[in-house]
Amino acid sequence: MTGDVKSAIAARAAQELRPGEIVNLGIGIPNLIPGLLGGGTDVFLHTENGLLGVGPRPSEEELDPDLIDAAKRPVTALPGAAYFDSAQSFAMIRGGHIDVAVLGALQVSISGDIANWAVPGKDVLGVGGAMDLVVGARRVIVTMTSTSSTGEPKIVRECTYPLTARGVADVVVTELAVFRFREGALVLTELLDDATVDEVRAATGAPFDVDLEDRRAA
Amino acid sequence: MTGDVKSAIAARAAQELRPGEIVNLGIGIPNLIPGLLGGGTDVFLHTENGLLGVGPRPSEEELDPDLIDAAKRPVTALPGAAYFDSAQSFAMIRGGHIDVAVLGALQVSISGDIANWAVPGKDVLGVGGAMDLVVGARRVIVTMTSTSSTGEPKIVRECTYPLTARGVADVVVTELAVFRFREGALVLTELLDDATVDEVRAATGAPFDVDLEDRRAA
Amino acid sequence: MPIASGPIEPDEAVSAISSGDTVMVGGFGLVGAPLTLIDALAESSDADELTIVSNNIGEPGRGLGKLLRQGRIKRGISSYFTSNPEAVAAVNAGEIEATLVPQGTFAEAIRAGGAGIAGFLTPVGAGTLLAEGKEERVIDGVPYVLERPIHADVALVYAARGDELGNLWYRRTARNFNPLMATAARVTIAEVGEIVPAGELEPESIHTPHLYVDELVLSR
Amino acid sequence: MPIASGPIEPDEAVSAISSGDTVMVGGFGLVGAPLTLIDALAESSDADELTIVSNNIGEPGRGLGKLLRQGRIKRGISSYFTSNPEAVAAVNAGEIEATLVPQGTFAEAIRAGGAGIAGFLTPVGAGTLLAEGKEERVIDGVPYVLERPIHADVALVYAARGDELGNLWYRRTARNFNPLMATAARVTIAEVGEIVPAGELEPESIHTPHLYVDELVLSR
Repeated sequence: MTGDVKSAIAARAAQELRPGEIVNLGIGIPNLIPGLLGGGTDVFLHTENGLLGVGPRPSEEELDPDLIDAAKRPVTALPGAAYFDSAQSFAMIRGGHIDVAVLGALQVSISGDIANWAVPGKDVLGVGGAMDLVVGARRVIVTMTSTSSTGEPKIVRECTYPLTARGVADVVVTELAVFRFREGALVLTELLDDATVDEVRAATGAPFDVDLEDRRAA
Repeated sequence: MTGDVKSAIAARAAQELRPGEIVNLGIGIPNLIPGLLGGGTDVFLHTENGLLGVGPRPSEEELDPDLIDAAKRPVTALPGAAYFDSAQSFAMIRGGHIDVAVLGALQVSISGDIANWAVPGKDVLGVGGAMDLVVGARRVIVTMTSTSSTGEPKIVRECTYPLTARGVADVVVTELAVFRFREGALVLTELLDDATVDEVRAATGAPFDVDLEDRRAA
Repeated sequence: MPIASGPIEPDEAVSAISSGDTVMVGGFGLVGAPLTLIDALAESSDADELTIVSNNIGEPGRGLGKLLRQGRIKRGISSYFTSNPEAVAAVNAGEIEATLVPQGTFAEAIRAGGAGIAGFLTPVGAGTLLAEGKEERVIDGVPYVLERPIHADVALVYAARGDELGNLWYRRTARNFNPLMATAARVTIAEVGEIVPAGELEPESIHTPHLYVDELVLSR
Repeated sequence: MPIASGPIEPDEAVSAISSGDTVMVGGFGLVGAPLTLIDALAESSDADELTIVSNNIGEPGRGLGKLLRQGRIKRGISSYFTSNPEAVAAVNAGEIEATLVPQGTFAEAIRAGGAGIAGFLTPVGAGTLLAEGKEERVIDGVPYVLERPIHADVALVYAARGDELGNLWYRRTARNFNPLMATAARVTIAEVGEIVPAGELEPESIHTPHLYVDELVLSR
């Protein structure tokens, strides 16, 4: 996956965010979004290690060892930012106070199940806040390439990887398409980068409805 | 009950407190204790509406409408005091972080059950923090007259008033005596104000052991 | 969501409250109570059949005591009705329903409501009148009561200071239930003593981050 | 209890930890971790068979990673072992037991431990590997997991500032799990960047009131 593909997915996902929303960004593609938001003042970024109001990356002079995001990268804090402890931070998440979580996934099922923390047969030793975020956030936007590095479709009938949570995905953005979950059904709503419906079908491991009229956020 | 009797009970209860302890004082007799502690810097007073480090009553100039105790009386805060919300305040109580609660009671049973919030047949519409305090505090000291205004003993075999909690009392101080609960048994450990054991028996509605050798806190 | 645009008028703010709503109201007695908002609710709203979640039901004719006199409270959830004798009388006359909750359980249940916790086990109240009808379970010989969260349609809270975004800072013992209630309602309206620019409150000392606050109203 | 007399030496502080103890250690990665106390534990204590409750098990050779290399950790309770590949290797080699907990549940369970809550119902983890062996119940169609509190013998926390009594103030994102852990152990030892006179921290901004803190140690 080239940086261009990642950036394109991040850019399309960024269009799903509405001004003033409280947004939590996962590691990987979602973390490219702040660079695309033009200062990040449009939405308010929450990071689960205890900060609402994440600002841009620090300059050399701004670097502060006490100021990181959940990916453990140095960040800054915008005026009006607030710090809080981890119980409060996850109370925000679990309690439905985060408008949007944008995160990567290994698999998404046609029921909206997400698997994004563990690979069978490998270590299942790091979950972090993944489960809390997909269960708690009001909207869950998954950003991922349509297929794995070995060419397997990531949208599947049933997740075969360990589940993060059931029925929680609202939107999936890949390099080819935007999918939405509507009344429990997976719907292709937008083709990206000149992709065709057939190309999307080839890269998708499950049936889906097509309703390209929905370009709400385009 | 005269003010002298109340003060005598409060003074004896105050001797149970050890320097540095975190103490919550109920309404009534317990609230006379700060005046007897000489500035109150010996122990740290917690009030469940959200303050650790309650100081003496305010002067006219110190009066602050935002600074009250759980009895809704104006107070001051000592240097090093901290304010917190009610969930945190009761987390301190329930979690066992308050060393001592001193409170009044309507009845105490020989099993250490306390009834101190409601009278049968009357309104049971105010419980406040009573149940939390007797369950959570590490030591519970009950201060009360030995008999009610109608002459009924307040130490009883079984509480007939609505219970606050079971088996929680550690010490009972009346105008006549100090009782302690030891391995589930009620023990008279000290006679006050020249009272005799027979006088205490007459004012007590249940059997008790006598072990006057224990004058630990005298 | 943070505040979209400056403070609104108290009358407009309380128009978010409809008949039949559950309304949380901060304060320990009248300390830390959002009196401007309560007055607006009493004077310029006709929402009735309200369920009030508040530690007390005001005092006679003051704070929530005004709403009580207007007969607009259907039910109270509280730890201490007794501080308003008129509330006690109204309960005894069958005019309002009363749900009495130990104060720590009351606070914890509101926190749970805001934190997505569907229930918690507390030793407080076990074996008493206040646990009647509630599930109890014994763990390691200690009885616990399963308590459920408390949610509301609207929360009315008071803070000494707010900033433009809706971050709140509470003064002294006026904090009490306010930060908890701010998290547990569909709509949270904060009455503030003053509004300062974003960035003026120390970020480590913000008690209620702005994501919990929907509207700001200035105290009168 | 507040602090009886000034700060003590790190070596003396960690002598409170015995073999077989459960020890909570604050920090998100190394940010907000009590590194002076961890170093003292690694260098001047021989307590082993420890159960460590910490969001991560340090980094290779740093923070808790030192104790790991010394083979003194029996079990880790954590949300993210993966940040230290040596911890992952130790788990896979059967050298330490790993209990993986979703991060919000981890935080909430520690808070519950300090708050006298014997269990709580969370929707997080329901139906996943991490709920295996745990009681689940469905309320209004939503599955919840009953999670139990986490307690410790000793908590090691870090705060930028403490006062003479033991009140603590945390700076920026170095707060994380520290204030929770300070409440949930039999003995809480706070490493602080500086100690100020009682009364110097703003009373509304104290994050950990002194009743939770047993000893203070200055950072080196």
